[in-house]
Amino acid sequence: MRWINTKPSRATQIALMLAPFLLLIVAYGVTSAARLADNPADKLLPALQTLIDAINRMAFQPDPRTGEYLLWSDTGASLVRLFSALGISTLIALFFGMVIGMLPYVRALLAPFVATISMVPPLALLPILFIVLGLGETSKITLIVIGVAPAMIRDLALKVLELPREQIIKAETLGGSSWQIALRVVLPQVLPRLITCLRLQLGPAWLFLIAAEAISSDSGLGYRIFLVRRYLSMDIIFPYVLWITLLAVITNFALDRLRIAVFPWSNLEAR
Amino acid sequence: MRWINTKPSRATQIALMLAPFLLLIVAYGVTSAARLADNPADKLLPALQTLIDAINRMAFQPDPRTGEYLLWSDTGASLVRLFSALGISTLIALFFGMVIGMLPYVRALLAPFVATISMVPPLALLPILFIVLGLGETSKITLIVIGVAPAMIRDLALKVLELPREQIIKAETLGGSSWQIALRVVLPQVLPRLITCLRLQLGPAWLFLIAAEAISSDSGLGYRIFLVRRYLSMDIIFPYVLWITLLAVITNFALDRLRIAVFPWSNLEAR
Amino acid sequence: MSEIVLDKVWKEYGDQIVLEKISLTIASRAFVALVGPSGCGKTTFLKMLLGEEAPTQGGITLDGVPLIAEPGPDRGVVFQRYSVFPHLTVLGNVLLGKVFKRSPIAARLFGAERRAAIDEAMTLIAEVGLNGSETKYPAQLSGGMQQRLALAQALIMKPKVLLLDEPFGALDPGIRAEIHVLMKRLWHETELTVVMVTHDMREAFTLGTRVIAFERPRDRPEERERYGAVLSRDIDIWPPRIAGENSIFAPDRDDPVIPLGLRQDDPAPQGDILP
Amino acid sequence: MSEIVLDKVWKEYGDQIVLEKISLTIASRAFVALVGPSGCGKTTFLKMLLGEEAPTQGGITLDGVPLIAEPGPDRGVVFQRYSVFPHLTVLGNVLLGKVFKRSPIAARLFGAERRAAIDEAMTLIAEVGLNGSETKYPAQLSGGMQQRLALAQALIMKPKVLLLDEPFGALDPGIRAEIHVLMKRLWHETELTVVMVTHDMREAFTLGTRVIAFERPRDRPEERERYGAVLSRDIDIWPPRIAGENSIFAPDRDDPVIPLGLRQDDPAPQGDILP
Amino acid sequence: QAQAKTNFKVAWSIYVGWMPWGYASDTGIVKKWADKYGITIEVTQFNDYVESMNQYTAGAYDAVTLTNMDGLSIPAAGGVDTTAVIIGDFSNGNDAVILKDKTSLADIKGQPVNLVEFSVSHYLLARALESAGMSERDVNVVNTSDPDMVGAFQTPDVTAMVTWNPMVSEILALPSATNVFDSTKIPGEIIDMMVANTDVLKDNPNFGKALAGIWYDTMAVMTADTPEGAAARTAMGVASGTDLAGFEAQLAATKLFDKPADAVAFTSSPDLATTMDKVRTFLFDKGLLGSGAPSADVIGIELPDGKVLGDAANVKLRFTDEYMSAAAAGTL
Ligand SMILES: Nc1ncnc2c1ncn2[C@@H]1O[C@H](COP(=O)(O)OP(=O)(O)OP(=O)(O)O)[C@@H](O)[C@H]1O
Ligand SMILES: Nc1ncnc2c1ncn2[C@@H]1O[C@H](COP(=O)(O)OP(=O)(O)OP(=O)(O)O)[C@@H](O)[C@H]1O
Ligand SMILES: [Mg+2]
Ligand SMILES: [Mg+2]
Repeated sequence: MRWINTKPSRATQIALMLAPFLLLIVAYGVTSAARLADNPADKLLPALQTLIDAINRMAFQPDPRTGEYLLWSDTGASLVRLFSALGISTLIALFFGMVIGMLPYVRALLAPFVATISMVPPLALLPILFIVLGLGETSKITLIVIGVAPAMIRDLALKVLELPREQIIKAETLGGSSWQIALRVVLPQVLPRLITCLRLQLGPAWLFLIAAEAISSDSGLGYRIFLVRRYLSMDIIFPYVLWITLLAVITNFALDRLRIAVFPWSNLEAR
Repeated sequence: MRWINTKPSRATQIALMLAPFLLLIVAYGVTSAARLADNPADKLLPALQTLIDAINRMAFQPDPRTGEYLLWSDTGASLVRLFSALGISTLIALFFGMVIGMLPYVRALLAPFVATISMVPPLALLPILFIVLGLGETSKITLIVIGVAPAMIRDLALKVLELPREQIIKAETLGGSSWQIALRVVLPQVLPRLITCLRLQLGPAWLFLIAAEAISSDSGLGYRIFLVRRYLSMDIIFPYVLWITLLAVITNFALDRLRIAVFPWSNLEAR
Repeated sequence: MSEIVLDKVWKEYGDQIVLEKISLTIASRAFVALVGPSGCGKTTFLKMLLGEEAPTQGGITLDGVPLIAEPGPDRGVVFQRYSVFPHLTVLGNVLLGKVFKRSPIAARLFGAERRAAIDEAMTLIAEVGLNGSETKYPAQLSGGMQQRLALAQALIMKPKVLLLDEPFGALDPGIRAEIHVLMKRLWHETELTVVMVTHDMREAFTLGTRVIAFERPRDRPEERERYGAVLSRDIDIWPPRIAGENSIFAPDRDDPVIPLGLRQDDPAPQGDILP
Repeated sequence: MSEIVLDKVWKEYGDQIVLEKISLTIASRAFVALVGPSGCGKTTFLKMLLGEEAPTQGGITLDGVPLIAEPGPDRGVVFQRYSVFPHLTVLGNVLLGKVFKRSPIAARLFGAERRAAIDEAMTLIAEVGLNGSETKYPAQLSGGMQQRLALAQALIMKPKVLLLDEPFGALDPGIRAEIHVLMKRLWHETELTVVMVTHDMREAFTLGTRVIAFERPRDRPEERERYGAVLSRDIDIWPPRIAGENSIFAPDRDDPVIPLGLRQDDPAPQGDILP
Repeated sequence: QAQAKTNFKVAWSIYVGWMPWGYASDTGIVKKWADKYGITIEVTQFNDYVESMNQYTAGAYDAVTLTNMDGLSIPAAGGVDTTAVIIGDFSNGNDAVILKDKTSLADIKGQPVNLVEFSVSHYLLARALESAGMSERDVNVVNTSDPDMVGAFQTPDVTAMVTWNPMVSEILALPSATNVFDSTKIPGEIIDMMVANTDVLKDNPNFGKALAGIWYDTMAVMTADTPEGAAARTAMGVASGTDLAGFEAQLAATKLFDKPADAVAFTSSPDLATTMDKVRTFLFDKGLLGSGAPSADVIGIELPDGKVLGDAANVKLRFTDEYMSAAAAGTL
């Protein structure tokens, strides 16, 4: 039988799925033990117990200074920023994506500009952003929006343009005005795509969040990572990184479920 | 006539296209003049002449310390890193994307792992990267690869899976082995997609390049930006940011031309 | 009344001449079948009737008035694909035209107005044989059912003219035969002038009152750009079909062959569609 | 010789029974036309013959030997779509089978071997009427030409069995008629047993030596899962068609109707395809 | 530009000598003094030191914590007339040149040296090389970001590094690291201070007084050998990402001026002029006083006694003991 035709059984499949994760954990354990045997004070790859202690300290014991549970207050602060920024980006992308996609004049005006803007490395513009917007939440959220929105606008405008011309003509023959067509034909069809497009931007959004928090902040997951990086406190960095990854995976999954729940037809289409 | 049906003429289109760029330049000029009137030594928004002086200094006069033309040596250093990293990512993505997409066993093994990995914020892993790989070019290139390759692998594996099952069956009835099908049926069809996928990753790649150069380097566009950021030398930062944007736009365009030139059939398909 | 008159219409795209000097009068309530080889400009012709494209030269009038240069509710259309909205249910698709008419800003109907519109839509849905499928999405319908839906959706606007661009080209022959029956009934019962593009001669002669063929007189590759297609044949069907009347000569000559009794237009089973 | 024997074949997907107890002997060089409503399992049946799916119960033999459980060069196939490779030219598509056979590692041919293979491919390309289009990509061909290409591509392997899944379902009737002629000629001239799925009764009776229908005896929605389709009709065409021989009774009864003289299978003009 | 106003913004970044600002803000000391003068002071913590100075230079903040060298090269060279309100401490071992597997400064020759380019580390390196009769040409400087120093030191290709605390103590804890030169060898040359915009200060002297009041109040708490003092130090340690022991180790390498009188004495001593001259020469050599600067004299530095170092017509950095003296005299 050809390799491309051999299929693992359900059980094998699960075993295979878990294998690389287990391997990673084992590899970590072995390397960590070796390094610690060499130098018991080594901080790069802390022992499992050290990691658990750190998690316990960050997540379940109040910070002596503020009385807060740091992991949760950091998570809260970061998620508020992340979701505000993603919310704003989504609205911006929806509006500009739709007008660029639908109106030839606006397309001529903005499409090349947005395409260029989306190539500007946002990190390089950070100082200006902070000066113009101050250091509060605004500038952090704005950085994420700047980093994420242009790509979303382009993607969405493209989706609008990809709607079969036939559909628009049909809507016109049903007497639809530009506004009505936008509202009832284009909008509902790009909304599910908007969610997909949002999912694609989760990675970059986290990146910009961490970058923004690294510069000025007093809480947040990225802040904490950069703060303790000076001490190479990998016992805190590792759990934080895992936690961020987990949050990203969950968000990604939840958004997809949301799409299917709200727009059932978008999944019928798929095939 | 409905708004969605009004189309600008060719000339209007060009005028509209240029408008936001001109507006941006004018807005810059005005704000800059106002700030400079306030404080002639203001560095945030340098006058046009200052920018030109800086460009001239960086691009056309040798650096007194090293005798190099900084803009060009920085560009060279950055592009070498960027393209090596993108080249490596492409090869990795091609290999893993194809095996994940074609072989059910490998898919069960690696697909969930790659999906998870692609959610890890790479910047947070920098310290480990350094210690494992040292501070040289390797770690910078690796950062970009880590940041860019998982997304490319996923994208490409998806493309392989999207190939109509009929094509694979047909190839089997032509007597193709797994290897022959990979080589002659799957590979050529995913290559153009690989280029598209590479274009999508240009933005993130530049981002990671700048981040890596900010951390440890002695040349490169990102290095220079972060070095002079210490002095708020926006007269250097702005031209550098524009230059990066321009390089990204050109690369993006060139890759698309390359795809059409090498895989003419991939453009026939589009419609 | 809905007479369409084309007066020396030319259409060019850039340097390429697509249609040359088409003059044509389409009588009210005619059913024109338009045939011709691929790329000869049939769709382009239909787009001009729709108002989606403007003639490069010449003029088109509908009932003596120059055509509005945009698609509008007086002209309905059904394409081969993409004629229904995938995000709306069958009922939602048929309602849409009513909604657009009554609710310019919110584009939604409520209360009694909505109930009245639904009643009207349901009648039409039953008319095209889709009763029972009101809450389904187009992706849950077979190709034939989708085209029935597209017809119902267009007809709720009571257009003067119905333009069809290979509406049944993607259907299997059995399904096609069934929908021909429906199409003919609708044409008989509704105040409609129909222009239908088709590749299928049999279809053209089964449904049309008049068959028109476009053809390029010069079609060598090097001539393609320089010469467009012209109206090469214009055949009135005899004995004439008249809207609303049975053919006196052979009342059932137009019946489709019903194949072997297999119900080919059954909705595909759910399991096939849901991923 | 290529006789296919199915012995009490059942096929289930999970809990859903698709085909029930199909027993059938397909004679060597038969041309079986398989019809049945949508979703009744025709494609599934073909996939089992291909080796792409295994029967849940029962066995299939080809010339007395159990079928290899994977598609292979002894069984050719043409689908409704996606049967040719978009990234290869016409010549490349037809060559591919030869290349796979001769060059297991590099999957490319060079020198004399390549020239020999090209000669063979060119003959076949001419056979299906695609000479002149050797360097074109499938996207530059019309639908009919693409299916001709798919036939040529399959035939270069000289398969014992040719499996066709609605191969002409997406074609316009005119083009379909032309390709029927080709199909019949190929069947007469090549050592082939053909099994063709079709929705078109006319096509089934025009081409087949034997028409087989699948049907679900119980087809209410709540029964769909629990009962599969069975072989409901099995008609031998009379007077019999025999591979390689003209019908003695009506030598030309199988000729397609040639429509109005429009060349419907012309390649679409380049301007239409290039964006 | 500046006028009498009541809202002030102060930026500080995480460093041992500046942690008191965060503590003062958290515990209400800032509010106490602001209320006293009828003003409000918003204290903002930066994770990134450079960004805090840039923000100040661009006018977004009225006061910022920085070192004497950065004060001259960033706000002053950027045209913002800046006054050092409080001299908080000087580095007394907080900055160090560290070699891997080598034990003497002379071994640095020919090696790549990882440091934050153009920072005080760079200055320390220059002074270290000078002390050993070498110059920067004898080494190869590699710019490396400060949070990554600890990780970077453990990589094979890094053999020499100049950095500051807390990274120094983390690195020195590694078995292969040796401190070959540190700021104890150049006492008083790396000064950490709180500076404010001169115009703002001139129009709002109460702002300066409030800053001084906050600082010395906080000093009193944190240096006290009482449970409250230990609690304050613990809090600062935790806020900077370490614990009490780690923070006290850093404090030990810092000459903190917890008594205003000591700070006044340091500021008024003639050594300050010598130090600033060295610093400006270093900056000029590196081209950091502006690209067209003809000489190190281009920017004037005013000392507490009114003497000016450099161009008296372009004074942009001013040292004064006014506010610290007031604190010493108890007249705030
Ligand atoms: N928007 C356009 N811009 C330029 N050329 C066009 C455009 N639309 C159509 N054409 C050209 O006009 C000619 C006629 O196209 P049209 O789509 O009307 O043909 P058709 O008769 O409908 O063909 P088919 O039977 O394949 O649908 C073709 O050569 C096509 O390339
Ligand atoms: N891979 C599969 N997994 C589960 N069910 C399947 C699978 N493939 C087909 N089926 C189910 O088997 C039944 C028969 O499908 P099949 O594609 O063979 O029908 P068909 O007769 O070819 O229909 P059509 O005329 O629409 O092509 C359908 O109910 C379908 O949902
Ligand atoms: Mg057409
Ligand atoms: Mg099928």
